[in-house]
Amino acid sequence: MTVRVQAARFDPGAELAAFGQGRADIGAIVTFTGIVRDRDGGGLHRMEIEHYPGMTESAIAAIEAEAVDRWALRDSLIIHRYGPLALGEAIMMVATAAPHRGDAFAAAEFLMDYLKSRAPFWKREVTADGADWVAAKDTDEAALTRW
Amino acid sequence: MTVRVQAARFDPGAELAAFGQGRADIGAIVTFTGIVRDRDGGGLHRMEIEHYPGMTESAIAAIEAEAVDRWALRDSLIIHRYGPLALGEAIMMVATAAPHRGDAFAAAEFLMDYLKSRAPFWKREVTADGADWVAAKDTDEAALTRW
Amino acid sequence: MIDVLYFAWVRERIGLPKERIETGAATVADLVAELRLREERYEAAFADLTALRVAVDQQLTGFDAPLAGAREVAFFPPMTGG
Amino acid sequence: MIDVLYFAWVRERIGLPKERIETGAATVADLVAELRLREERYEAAFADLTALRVAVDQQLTGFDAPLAGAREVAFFPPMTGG
Repeated sequence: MTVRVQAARFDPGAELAAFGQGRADIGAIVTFTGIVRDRDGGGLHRMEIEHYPGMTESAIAAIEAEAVDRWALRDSLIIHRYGPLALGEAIMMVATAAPHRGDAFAAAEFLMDYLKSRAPFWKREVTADGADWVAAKDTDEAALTRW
Repeated sequence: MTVRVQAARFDPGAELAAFGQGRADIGAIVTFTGIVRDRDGGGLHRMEIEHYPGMTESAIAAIEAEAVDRWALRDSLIIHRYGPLALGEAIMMVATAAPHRGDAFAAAEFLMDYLKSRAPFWKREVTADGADWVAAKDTDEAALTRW
Repeated sequence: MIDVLYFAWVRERIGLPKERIETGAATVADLVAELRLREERYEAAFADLTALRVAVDQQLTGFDAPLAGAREVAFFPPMTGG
Repeated sequence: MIDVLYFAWVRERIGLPKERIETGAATVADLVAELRLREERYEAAFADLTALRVAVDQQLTGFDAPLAGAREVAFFPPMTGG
């Protein structure tokens, strides 16, 4: 069970390659990678992510602990960046390992839904016109009710 | 959109690293990796997968086409091995890329559910006592009804 | 003449992966009835059709599927890929 | 004395990330009421509480949360990580 909150870039492929190695009881690994996407009309210069040091780590650890409690996870990984990010760069990654696919998928979606709405990160999109804070979606909060 | 049916081993980390590169319209990548897991009581020597050459490729392509039709996928990848596989090796992998996470997760789960029950692969577990065909689970067939 | 393929434990029970069969069977079910009359190993393989799946020309179908024009029929247990 | 932290557009509207405040406020809502009376920039930041979230000692909570013993209160918009 690993949590990393960092400004540095990371390589999702290398993370997956190292994840869940050397265990005979893992049958399913699910990963989610969030990537800096251009605006629908284009024009994104970069993304900036602000976070709440101290609370970020404890909030993510609490979310991860709940996932471990609810599903048969053998391992989990959460990486989330902050600071400036370029178009196409990985923002964050979640990985879950379980004996069966149902637990791995459910836990990964649970982690994503909770990270979206309960971990103290705020995204800002920088364009030629300035910088806009990304608004939370009603659907993000609604997604929590399914768990 | 890529489909590979192969006997050779593959590296899920390298596949993820190469997947969805160079596009500005991808915000979410989900991967599933199926791994040879030991039996609950231990004792697995290896797994063997039989398949139906010709039908395998067309069945997977049809499943992938339906996923592309139903969700806003920007890219997808399906790799499935056959032949002998050692404990801990990757059996198969699915990757989906979409603007938003909901589509990427749903399409990956859909692909997995259909690959399990509609692509012509049969797993056999080899132990010191012989070889047993893995039985399909009722839950695998039931999983299709949610789509 | 039609190619009949067997996979997994169906192949093992019948003892071969593929054979060419001369048949006038109108449907998959008719073909199965013919095969069951041949030898004990076919009877053993086809004893419980609910445990079997069938593909005609590499498309999953039901046992009531017609065989007119078909080149290939395959019998196998439920798939366990993924 | 309590540390009050602001993030994202709350920080921008108030114009600073953190301040130490001498207060006898019993709850978060009481503290917000005090801050709104200070200056226009606080009024602008706290005008719509439904657009804000609050954490006391780094735990998400509601505006009715008590402040007795609290060392740190943070105000911010709904999170947008992931």
